[in-house]
Amino acid sequence: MENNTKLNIENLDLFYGTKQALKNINMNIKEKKVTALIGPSGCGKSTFLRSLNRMNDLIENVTIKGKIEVDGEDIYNSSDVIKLRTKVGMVFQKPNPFPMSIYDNVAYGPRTHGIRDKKTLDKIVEESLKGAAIWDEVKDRLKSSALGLSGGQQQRICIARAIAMKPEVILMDEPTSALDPISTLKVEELIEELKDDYTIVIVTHNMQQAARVSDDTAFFLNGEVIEFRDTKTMFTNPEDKRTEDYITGRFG
Amino acid sequence: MENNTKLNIENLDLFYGTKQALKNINMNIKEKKVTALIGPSGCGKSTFLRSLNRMNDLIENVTIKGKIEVDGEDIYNSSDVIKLRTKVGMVFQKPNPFPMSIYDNVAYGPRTHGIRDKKTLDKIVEESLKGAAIWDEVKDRLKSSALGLSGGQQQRICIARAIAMKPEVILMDEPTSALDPISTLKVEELIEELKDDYTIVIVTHNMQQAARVSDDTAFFLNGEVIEFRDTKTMFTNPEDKRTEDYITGRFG
Amino acid sequence: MRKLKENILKSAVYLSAGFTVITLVVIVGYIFMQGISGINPTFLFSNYSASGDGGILPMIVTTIYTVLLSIAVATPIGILSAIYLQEYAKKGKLVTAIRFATESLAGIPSIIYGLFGGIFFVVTLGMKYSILSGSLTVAIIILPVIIRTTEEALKTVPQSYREASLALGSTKFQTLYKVILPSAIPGILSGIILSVGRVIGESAAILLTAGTVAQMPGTIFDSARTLTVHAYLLTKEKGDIQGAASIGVVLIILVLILNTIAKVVAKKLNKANY
Amino acid sequence: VGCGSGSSSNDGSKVTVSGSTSVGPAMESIAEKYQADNQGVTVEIQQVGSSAGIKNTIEGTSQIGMASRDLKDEEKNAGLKETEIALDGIALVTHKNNTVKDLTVDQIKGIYTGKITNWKDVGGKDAPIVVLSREDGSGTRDGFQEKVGFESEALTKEAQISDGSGNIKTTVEGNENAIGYISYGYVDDTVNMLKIGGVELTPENVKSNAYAIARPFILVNKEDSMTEQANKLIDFILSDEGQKIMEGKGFISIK
Amino acid sequence: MLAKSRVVNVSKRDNKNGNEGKYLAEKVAKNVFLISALIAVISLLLIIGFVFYKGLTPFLFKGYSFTEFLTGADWVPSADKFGISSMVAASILATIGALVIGVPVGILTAVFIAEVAPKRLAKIISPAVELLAGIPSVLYGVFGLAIIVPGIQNIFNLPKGQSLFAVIIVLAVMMLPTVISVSETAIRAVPQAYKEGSLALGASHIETIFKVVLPAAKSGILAAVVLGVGRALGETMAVILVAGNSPVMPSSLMDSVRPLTTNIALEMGYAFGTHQEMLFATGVVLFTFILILNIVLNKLSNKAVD
Ligand SMILES: Nc1ncnc2c1ncn2[C@@H]1O[C@H](COP(=O)(O)OP(=O)(O)OP(=O)(O)O)[C@@H](O)[C@H]1O
Ligand SMILES: Nc1ncnc2c1ncn2[C@@H]1O[C@H](COP(=O)(O)OP(=O)(O)OP(=O)(O)O)[C@@H](O)[C@H]1O
Ligand SMILES: [Mg+2]
Ligand SMILES: [Mg+2]
Ligand SMILES: O=P([O-])([O-])[O-]
Repeated sequence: MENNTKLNIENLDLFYGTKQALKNINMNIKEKKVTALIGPSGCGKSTFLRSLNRMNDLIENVTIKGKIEVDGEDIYNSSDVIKLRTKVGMVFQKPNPFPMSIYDNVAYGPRTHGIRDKKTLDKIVEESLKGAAIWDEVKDRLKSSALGLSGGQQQRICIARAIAMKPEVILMDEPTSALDPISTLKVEELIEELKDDYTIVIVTHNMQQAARVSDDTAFFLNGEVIEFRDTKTMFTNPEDKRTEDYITGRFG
Repeated sequence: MENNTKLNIENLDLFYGTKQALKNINMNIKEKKVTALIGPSGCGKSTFLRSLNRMNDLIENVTIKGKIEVDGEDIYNSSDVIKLRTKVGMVFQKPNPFPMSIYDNVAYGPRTHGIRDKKTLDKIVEESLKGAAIWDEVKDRLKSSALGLSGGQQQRICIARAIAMKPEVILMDEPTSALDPISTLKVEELIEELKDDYTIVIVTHNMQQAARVSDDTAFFLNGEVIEFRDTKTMFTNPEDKRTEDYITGRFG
Repeated sequence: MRKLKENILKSAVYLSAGFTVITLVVIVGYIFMQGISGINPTFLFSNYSASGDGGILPMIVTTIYTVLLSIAVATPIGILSAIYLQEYAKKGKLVTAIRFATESLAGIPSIIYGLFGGIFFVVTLGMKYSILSGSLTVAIIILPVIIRTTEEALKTVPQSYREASLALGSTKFQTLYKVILPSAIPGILSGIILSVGRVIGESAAILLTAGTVAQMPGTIFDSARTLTVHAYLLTKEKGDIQGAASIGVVLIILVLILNTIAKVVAKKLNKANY
Repeated sequence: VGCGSGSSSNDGSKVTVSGSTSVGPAMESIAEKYQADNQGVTVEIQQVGSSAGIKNTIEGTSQIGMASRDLKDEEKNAGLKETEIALDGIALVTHKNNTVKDLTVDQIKGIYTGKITNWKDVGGKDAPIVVLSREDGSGTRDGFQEKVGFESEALTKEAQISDGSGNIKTTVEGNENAIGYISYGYVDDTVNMLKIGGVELTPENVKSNAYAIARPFILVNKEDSMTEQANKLIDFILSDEGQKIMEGKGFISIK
Repeated sequence: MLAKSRVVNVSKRDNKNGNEGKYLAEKVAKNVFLISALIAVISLLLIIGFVFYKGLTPFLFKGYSFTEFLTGADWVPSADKFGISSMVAASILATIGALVIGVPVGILTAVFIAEVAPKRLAKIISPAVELLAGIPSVLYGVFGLAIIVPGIQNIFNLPKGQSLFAVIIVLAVMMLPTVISVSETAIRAVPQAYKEGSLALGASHIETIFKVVLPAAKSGILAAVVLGVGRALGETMAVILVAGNSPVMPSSLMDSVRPLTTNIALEMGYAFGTHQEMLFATGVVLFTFILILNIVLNKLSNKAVD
């Protein structure tokens, strides 16, 4: 199973109205690896990430060309978005727990998928919270609102909420940018653990973070992928001058 | 005039309600130098910066202890906030030009201070825009809305607006965090130039930026100043382990 | 199972929207069908006559007087109060009291305002049945509307504008009238338009304070009859549904025009901003 | 605010009248003619109901009150002068399709006190009677009850209360089972007007007392708030010309 | 206007004495704003004062019993009988009935406009709903009298159509625009992040609306309900035309009723002395209802925000 392709992106173009935000992206994202997307603000990282679970469908006037395959199946040629999003979970930049109890947040996904049995739900919630390394902090107040938690805790609740669906891929859009250093460390440790079971794609503004957690890295600039290779090579020996400039901090 | 103290902060404590956000800050900010404030999110950088021109007065339930002197005068012991803010200008993290023309934005400050003469205003506006390195880009459309400009241009308009008041100190709260790399570079170059005439205090999340533009750097952590020294020493040879960790990217 | 539930909910949404739209079409359609034939230049532009072949000009004029006067009284007070609540007041008993007062005012039925105006303005202050009494009464009715909408408009002005202005050494008041108010104008305007609609549509309160004199008013101290009161009396006394519907057509068109103006102006002002 | 008294604008050229909505329309016609004849004079007519008109006159808000009923004791004690200006027949109206065209006063009483509840009991088809009445305090209602001979308390609880002749008419027009009463001046061909004891409602029959349910219209005033024009207005109403206008509006001259 | 008094032409840096004028203007402005705000409070106090004074006179000075007034079954002013229990019941039943129909329809329509309808359609419906809000209530009454009342009479084959049911329908329709537009605003204010969070978990659009969006908007929706209740409880002119106005305790939906507001408007023109004061007393009861409602719902919506 080593190094199997989980997501395959071919010649992907994306337009907001007439404005092209992604240009001819080609990428192979490997199963059970962490792939980091880096690049300056506005270069298209989030846009690309959101294409992978068709979140861009929500935005009007988006045109997409090219192909994205998950497990070899073209996601834009299938009409079952729900199935796709069940398989490809997402954690957003800003922690966005629902305004409900912690328990209900994590149980939300399973419930919409028809799981009603209290015992089963309890088990899923507990496992997911444990998986997101937050069980100990919240196990005594599962019924209290998720909005009362700190940013880092909220973000881990969101991760728990995502893994409660047992997805195969988890997309993370700058999951630590709103967090303090300690929470950041926890989330990073968590990513380490998660990659045993999940394929992870993570957007980050933080070079060090990319270096620390990812196996592969893609550098985006102005909607294009300038360089895409294994993280170690990328950070020690980048091929493209622009990549080097960016990594060494010549840009914002 | 070399190395005169412009701002002197002694034993500054600040509380939001009962929560202490700044703990016993002591700092000497030198005239016509750039002082950078770095530190993880939530450590109190903005809070500190906003204390320097009493912007925290706008927030309810803020308690301040200790002393802040500008040119030897205790700002919290004087009732003339207007004078203070005229002397200590501010540029915010998010570019926030007023919804008016470019000209009116820059002329806003002088006008509120009673300058009505068209010629004088014209001169101030031109000088300020030149000083903010944006005159050439906007000179032909001074009457058009400032909101129609790019983020980087807007930020430079805000800088022009601040220097139109001929302040002595300019506070900048992450002035480039919303900008693309090219705009960031321009603003950084500008800071270089401005320091000939102004005392500048800048908050930044970006280590490289702090290293590039500042003379002195203060590292904040959890409301305390862990280390405060000249930038070069700080980045090459930090004294505190935590500073080192932060600078080398062990934190988010 | 999941599909079924989904479909039920979806149907409920569509049915409700359908119900609303049909209601709207039926009501407006009915009023137009009954009323459109009665509308002609004589009806719109000639003086009222007891013999029945006159027009509604005095009512149109009265309606305009009432709208202008009540707006002129309520708007400044409303806007200034909203500014106080939103920009100056710190949380405390006073603010709670003011908020509670405005919210309660908003919830009181207009018939109670009518009772109040009928004693206070008409008798106690000696203003008698007059456009003035009526206008002051409806001014109180619309006060909470204007306060609320202005507050909302002020809330939407980004805090960053305030900070930017204050950081330049401007006073709060300068900040207010140079930056905040201009940005809030579209919202404030829509509140005023909403109030105009309320004034135009009011009958109970006006009837008890402005009276029902069916003549061209000379001054605001005269009693007179607004369009809505006229429609009410036509229905009640004469059973003249068609006449009432004709006035309804006039009123609907008036409201439509006002709403459109409000939108256009708001958009224009917004354009100036962006 | 607080512009003292609105009456400051009343230099005697304005006559203020308020009260009964039954009298109102006729008074509007009178006023139109009177203003045309006397340039510069305005006659202001408020149709707010008999009681409000009387109250306004007592309080001085109006100079003249219009009433379609007799004064109550409380009101009489306030020192009001009464002037009868016309007679009005109260018409009983039913739906156009109703086959009942004639009722006796007793039958009407039976219907309004709830003893007769089906049209078949008064010669119509088998259908419930929907009784319509005016609101308590209405001059028309007072006059009707007095002539038919029952008190408000006896009015059937099932009665629908409509404020204003127009609403009664609209309701009767749309309901085959309904019966209501309105002032003669408001009757038109959208409804069917009943004979009472075989007597039709005509001005002659009212004058000759042959039609049973009629009442006077009166004006009330307080001497001290009367102006020259106000007195002249009352004189005008009582003149032949004034009475003719009243007749034109469907009321019955007292001459 | 006030700040014009500022000292002109103070150049920067050396304005040592230039700011006193500004601080003074600041103070004056603040007080002007405060006084304006107090006018709202004063109006409310005045209204309470007048209505209560008038309305409580019979009970305080004339020996009538307030309990009998509230619980009495008969309302025959000319026989000195003033009991409003049937009207209190009518007001409550009519309001509840209107809520039961108007609130769900209103909220679901708001959902349609804000979430489901294509933008173009929403752009037509939304102003149309505003128009519905702008139609004077008298016209709703006319419409009710001419269409709804005969409709009920014919459909249910009744002797007459004026009834509690007619009142409920008219009120439900009248509260729609308020409920719709306030809920719509609340729904639109729900952060996109909640929706995305739900959709990303594989929930469908409709599931997202009902499980996340509506609960998140509940404080705004509650406000819509508050305003709707206010409208239903306070509406007069439309109700008077379709209620039948018999002051009897309703025992079925098809009975004629006389809600509190109607009682006031119906007889105000004809009332005199004690009768008139009793109408004010009716106003006091109505007013108290609305104040209590306001307080309770305020508390509720504060809770919903937390
Ligand atoms: N809904 C939209 N409509 C139009 N343009 C959009 C939209 N969303 C993003 N864009 C544009 O597409 C480009 C890529 O945006 P994207 O959000 O993917 O950048 P990013 O790399 O995630 O940046 P950041 O690091 O700031 O989050 C930007 O120029 C942005 O302005
Ligand atoms: N208005 C406020 N009320 C209460 N607490 C506040 C307020 N503003 C800031 N804080 C708290 O004070 C602490 C310092 O906040 P501050 O904004 O100064 O951080 P910062 O260093 O500027 O962070 P960032 O890099 O994210 O801007 C934080 O814990 C924050 O939650
Ligand atoms: Mg992004
Ligand atoms: Mg900050
Ligand atoms: O309006 P009324 O004549 O019935 O008093």
